[in-house]
Amino acid sequence: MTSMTPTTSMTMVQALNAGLRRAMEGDPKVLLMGEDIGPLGGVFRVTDGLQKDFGEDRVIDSPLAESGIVGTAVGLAMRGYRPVLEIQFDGFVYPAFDQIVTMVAKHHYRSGGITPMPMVIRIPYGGGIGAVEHHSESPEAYFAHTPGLRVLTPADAAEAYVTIQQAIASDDPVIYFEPKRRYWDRAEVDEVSPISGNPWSSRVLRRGSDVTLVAYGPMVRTCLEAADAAAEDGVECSVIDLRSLSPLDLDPVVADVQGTGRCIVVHEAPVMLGMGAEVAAEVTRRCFFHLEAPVERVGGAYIPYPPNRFEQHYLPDVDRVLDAIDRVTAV
Amino acid sequence: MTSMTPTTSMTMVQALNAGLRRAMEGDPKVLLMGEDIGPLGGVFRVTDGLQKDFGEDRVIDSPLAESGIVGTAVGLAMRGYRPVLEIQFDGFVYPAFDQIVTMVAKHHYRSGGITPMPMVIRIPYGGGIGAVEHHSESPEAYFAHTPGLRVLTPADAAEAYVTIQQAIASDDPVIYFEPKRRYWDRAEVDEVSPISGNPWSSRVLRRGSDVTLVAYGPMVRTCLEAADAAAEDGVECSVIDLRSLSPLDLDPVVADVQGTGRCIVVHEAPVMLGMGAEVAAEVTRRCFFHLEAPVERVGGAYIPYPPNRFEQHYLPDVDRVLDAIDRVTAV
Amino acid sequence: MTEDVIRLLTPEGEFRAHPDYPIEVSPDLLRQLYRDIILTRRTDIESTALQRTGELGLWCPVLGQEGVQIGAAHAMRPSDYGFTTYRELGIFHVRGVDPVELLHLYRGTSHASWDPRRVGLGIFTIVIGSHALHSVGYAMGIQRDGADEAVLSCFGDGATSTGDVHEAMVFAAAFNAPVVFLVQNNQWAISVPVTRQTRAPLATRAAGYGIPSVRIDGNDVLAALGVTRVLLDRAREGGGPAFIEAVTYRRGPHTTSDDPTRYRDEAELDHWASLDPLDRLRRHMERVGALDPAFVAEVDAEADALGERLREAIRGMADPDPLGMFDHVYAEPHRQVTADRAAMADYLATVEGS
Amino acid sequence: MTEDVIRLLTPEGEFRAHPDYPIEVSPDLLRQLYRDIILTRRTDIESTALQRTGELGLWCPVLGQEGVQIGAAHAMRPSDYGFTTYRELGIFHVRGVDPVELLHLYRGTSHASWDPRRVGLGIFTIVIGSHALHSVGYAMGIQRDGADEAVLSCFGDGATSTGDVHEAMVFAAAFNAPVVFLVQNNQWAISVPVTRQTRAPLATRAAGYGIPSVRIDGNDVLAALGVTRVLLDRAREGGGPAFIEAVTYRRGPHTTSDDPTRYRDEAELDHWASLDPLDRLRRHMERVGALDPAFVAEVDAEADALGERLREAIRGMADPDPLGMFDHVYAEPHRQVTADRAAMADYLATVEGS
Ligand SMILES: Cc1ncc(C[n+]2csc(CCOP(=O)(O)OP(=O)(O)O)c2C)c(N)n1
Ligand SMILES: Cc1ncc(C[n+]2csc(CCOP(=O)(O)OP(=O)(O)O)c2C)c(N)n1
Ligand SMILES: [Mg+2]
Ligand SMILES: [Mg+2]
Repeated sequence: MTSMTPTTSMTMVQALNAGLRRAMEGDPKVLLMGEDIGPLGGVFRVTDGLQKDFGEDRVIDSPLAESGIVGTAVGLAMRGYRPVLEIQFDGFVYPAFDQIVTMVAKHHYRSGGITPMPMVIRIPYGGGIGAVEHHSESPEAYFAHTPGLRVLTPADAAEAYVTIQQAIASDDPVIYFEPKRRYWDRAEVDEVSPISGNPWSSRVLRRGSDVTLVAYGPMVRTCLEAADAAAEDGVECSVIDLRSLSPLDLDPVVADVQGTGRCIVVHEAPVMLGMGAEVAAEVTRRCFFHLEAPVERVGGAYIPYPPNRFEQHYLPDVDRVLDAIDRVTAV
Repeated sequence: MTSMTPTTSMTMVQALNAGLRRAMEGDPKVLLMGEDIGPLGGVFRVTDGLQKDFGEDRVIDSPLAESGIVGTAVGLAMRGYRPVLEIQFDGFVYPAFDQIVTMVAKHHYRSGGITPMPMVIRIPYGGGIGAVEHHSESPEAYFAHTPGLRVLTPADAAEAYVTIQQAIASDDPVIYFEPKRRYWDRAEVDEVSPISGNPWSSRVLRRGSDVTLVAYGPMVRTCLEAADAAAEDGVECSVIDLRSLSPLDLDPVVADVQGTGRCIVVHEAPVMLGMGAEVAAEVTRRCFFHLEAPVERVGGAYIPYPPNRFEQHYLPDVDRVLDAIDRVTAV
Repeated sequence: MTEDVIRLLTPEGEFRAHPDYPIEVSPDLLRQLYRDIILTRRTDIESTALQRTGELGLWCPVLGQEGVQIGAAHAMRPSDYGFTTYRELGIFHVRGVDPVELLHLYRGTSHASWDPRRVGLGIFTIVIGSHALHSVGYAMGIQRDGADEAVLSCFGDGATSTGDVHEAMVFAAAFNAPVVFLVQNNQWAISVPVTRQTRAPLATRAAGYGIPSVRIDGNDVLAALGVTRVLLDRAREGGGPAFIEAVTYRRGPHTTSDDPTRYRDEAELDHWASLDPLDRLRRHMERVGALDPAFVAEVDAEADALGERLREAIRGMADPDPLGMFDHVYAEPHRQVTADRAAMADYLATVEGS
Repeated sequence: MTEDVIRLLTPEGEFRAHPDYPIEVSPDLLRQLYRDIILTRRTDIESTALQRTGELGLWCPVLGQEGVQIGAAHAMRPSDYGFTTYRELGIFHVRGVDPVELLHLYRGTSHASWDPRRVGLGIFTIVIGSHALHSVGYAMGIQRDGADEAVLSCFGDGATSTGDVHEAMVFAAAFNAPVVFLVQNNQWAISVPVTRQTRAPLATRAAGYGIPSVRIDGNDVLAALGVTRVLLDRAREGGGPAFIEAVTYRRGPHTTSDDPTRYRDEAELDHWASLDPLDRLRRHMERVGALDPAFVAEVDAEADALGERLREAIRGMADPDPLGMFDHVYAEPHRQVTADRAAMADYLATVEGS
């Protein structure tokens, strides 16, 4: 970031759009399919202008049927295409769950390695935008619990630009969760340098000696803000963005917790069997003699996503994270 | 068990059949629906003879469509019925996932408490019977991660007889996982006493001072056998059957681990984000200063259920549990 | 596109009886329908305005589809039951849903739009197509109860592509369930034209299941009433399921978040505006002298009062108690919910205390 | 039930040309079809026997359905692609799947039944209906490649109830994909009769999507060949999707685990045995003098050799290396799989060491 490479300020929506465009330019086998992704450009405009430039054969407005979208994409992938699908909202991925779990996830395995299943399923996810029911869910644990899938989620626009291209380049199927409440956040995006780096790893965004904050997607910014606030109170936090939920790279977390002795995992999804459970179980196993306090989990209650006038209370925010920091440092 | 109540030796299949029969006799609103549950009596014969005795209106052979089975059951429940559904095998529940997650789980909540959703979805699950693909899966974590559902799994025939009736009597939807490899195991079933006890709690089956073994469904017997074997080596294990995965009652586990200081969770599903993750995270939080070793998880690898000639290696068995006991007692 | 349809009222407002769909068109009925359209349209307009001023998070305009909705809803008996989508204000209105109750949902204070027991209408789901199955299950319950009732199951053209709508037709046929499916083919599923969902008229789908179907002019409130009533009667009498395709048009945006200029022509809009269901009814009432100025004024006043009541009820409506979000997750106590609620209560107490 | 169908060969073995489905019936073709049926039937019988002796975990008998399968498979060009269910041994055979390869799956050593690149046939899935969508997607790929190919997509009567088969028809129609759907209506989905899936003939489903359909006698190998060929040609030439319902019967149990006496009558079986596709072909060949004893003996010998090869290959086949189960979960390295594999290797080493 201190180099001379020119960068552009972009929202995450623009970064995804640019990343998709570049992937389509680079490989004629890449094609997009989903509801309303053509002339409308998707309800969030992530695919804005792409049908105009790449044609209806490569940017396909589908009938209204999620299983159909994913199932036909399986056939396209068998034929050598690299479909990139849009599920309009998190709450509408379930009609496609069978195709994802029984076909997309397993096909390379069940074919004995003969038929790869390069496919990206983009899902805007999470709450915080005052939406109606089924438009604010965080179903990532279902997918990360499913062997055969990769699960990726960018925390900011720069990440989104790079990792959407890496997801498309992968020969494995990737569930790509886009934190919709961060869609309009800006970052400096480097469109010039070749895409590099390993997306299947965690990123240390900040180092602090007292507490390790672990998050992904929408909660990364929340944790960074909480770390700023904590620092004012003299508590220094590390912030680690998991980025990839499958594979799950806990090495940087373990290394950090061996220093801090305290760890907090933050996500929007229900705590019960959420990503935090896995992080807590595994970090505890690997840092058992370093932990000063049990790994703390901050996340959604065990209730369906509530009507949006409740969401400010339902969603973890800076105060909830600070509260957890108080708890772990009090032990 | 020392009382004078007469009992009958039954397989789990017979116990479930008897339990269903009794529930149907007791409440005319209870009806069964599923594929091949009529004249065939289900592929495992759990519903054997029920259509003959209760008629085609109460034991309904459905078209081949799992979303249809669950979706129409939602309507039946809205009308005041108590549908008990059979999903033929674990791997075929996914076409119904949308109805289960977006409708069954949420409807009481979204109706503001006006419309209960009493429904039982029976799913034979797990491996160990040498079956073909999609017939040996353990998808319980998907459902336990979903607020609004209850998840129950019996470990033996006596439990099955009682808890299937309790599940049917519940005004909440229950995903009822039947450990198919234990279908033909026998137990003494008490068909006379009134049904009692709280199914939404864990059961302590054995007490030992050294290690706490936690399991549910098919792995309970495995853990009991492992505890026997360990005892021969002088290691005394508690064995706790979780029974209900949602709600999850860890009180007896926590109480026991505060004594043993060592805990192992065993299940067939992949370890990553499986029930063991939640148990480990929460037991560690509540027993942090009592644990002598990190909570150990024994379960499936992060791979799809393999072809059945691999399953003896894929599935946790007594030796794998003993190996884990060695590990935790070595710390 | 609207030529091969059943129509009782021509665009010019002329009534043409149809032998299969007899209907007695009294002045009272006409006035009732007129009033329903006016009030529905007023709620629609007010709700859009409330969304624009930030009082509601979202609104789904119904403009153009009131004819089929109000006609079909009047075909139902009070004891019948309905399942709808979000865009069925005309049906909500006729069944007696208070729009304030409904707007709670768009305000974000509640997922539940009304008490289904009172209005005989399941609360709707936004998950497209999924309630078609609930309709069939409910109808199977009616059958088992031996009740003299039927179900009206409404969905859009987009929904017809979903697996659930198909499975609903399969089950309805298999069990001869007393359900009438009503597709409002409003030409669009957000930005996707109906030609992407099907290349045959949607009404032709039904025959493949052995279900009879009728294609009607969806901007003709009398056709909707007449045809739906005959088919609901048939279902109640054990005749089994039926299917109606109502050819109509969504003249507003998909929702207040939508920008239809990105995907459709103004000309199309003009064409359909000329087929407006209210204008058509009005023309007919004028022809038969059922539209006296006093009545018109009375309905307008009622609409004004409704608008004012809505604005007053919604504007500045208080947010709910945070702990309310833990209510009704389960019908019976659940350990995790109880614990999470207690933790939230403690946390809120700390925050307030600090 | 079989009266309104396209039939080129009467049960008595008489050939009746059909103007829409021209076919040149040479003695060579007849002998090819005969041989294919005999060999398919032999593999079917041997596999059932291997299951009975515990060498296989399961087998899905095909008896009775060989006619439609072998006819349809011969209608495909080598460059075409097929998707099938588990019960399509006739198609596997014609496409060149080695039955030993196939039996790996029923032996439990592999999920993959064959190399799809070699035989132009996707490996099948047991999840009913789901591959209908893969067929359409594959066909959309053909379209985008501008290739002169088409897809044959086979499923059962039970599958037609699934949402996925419906969505497959919707997508196929929307994109005019070069795919021919072939339903083998064998009257049963395990214990559930086809009347529970539909009350109209399945072939009538297609019209509702704007897809042409044909109902054929599924025990007539020539009808299957002639009709499928015409429709695949049409698809290849840009004519779009088509739909075939082949009326046939599963004479064996659903699988070797099934007990059909619980749900069906012997009389039904006798009726369908009298319509056996092999007998019919044999009668025709006898009529036209294409079935000389030397040829019959040669095919029988070939079948015997096949049976012996199968038994030898399967009996006592070694179990795979346990660590093999970690292969191919992903195409690229994955941390969790690598770690789990290493842990298992360590564990196995300990166990062996102890
Ligand atoms: C399963 C599902 N997928 C996607 C969506 C997003 N979505 C909301 S409305 C809509 C279009 C619905 O079209 P149609 O059924 O014709 O009803 P209309 O809005 O025209 O009344 C879509 C795609 C959804 N709500 N549910
Ligand atoms: C989604 C799904 N549900 C249930 C099953 C269990 N099952 C296996 S075969 C079968 C019947 C299939 O009938 P049909 O489609 O007619 O094919 P056939 O077996 O007659 O060839 C069923 C219900 C399954 N494999 N997949
Ligand atoms: Mg529409
Ligand atoms: Mg069949």
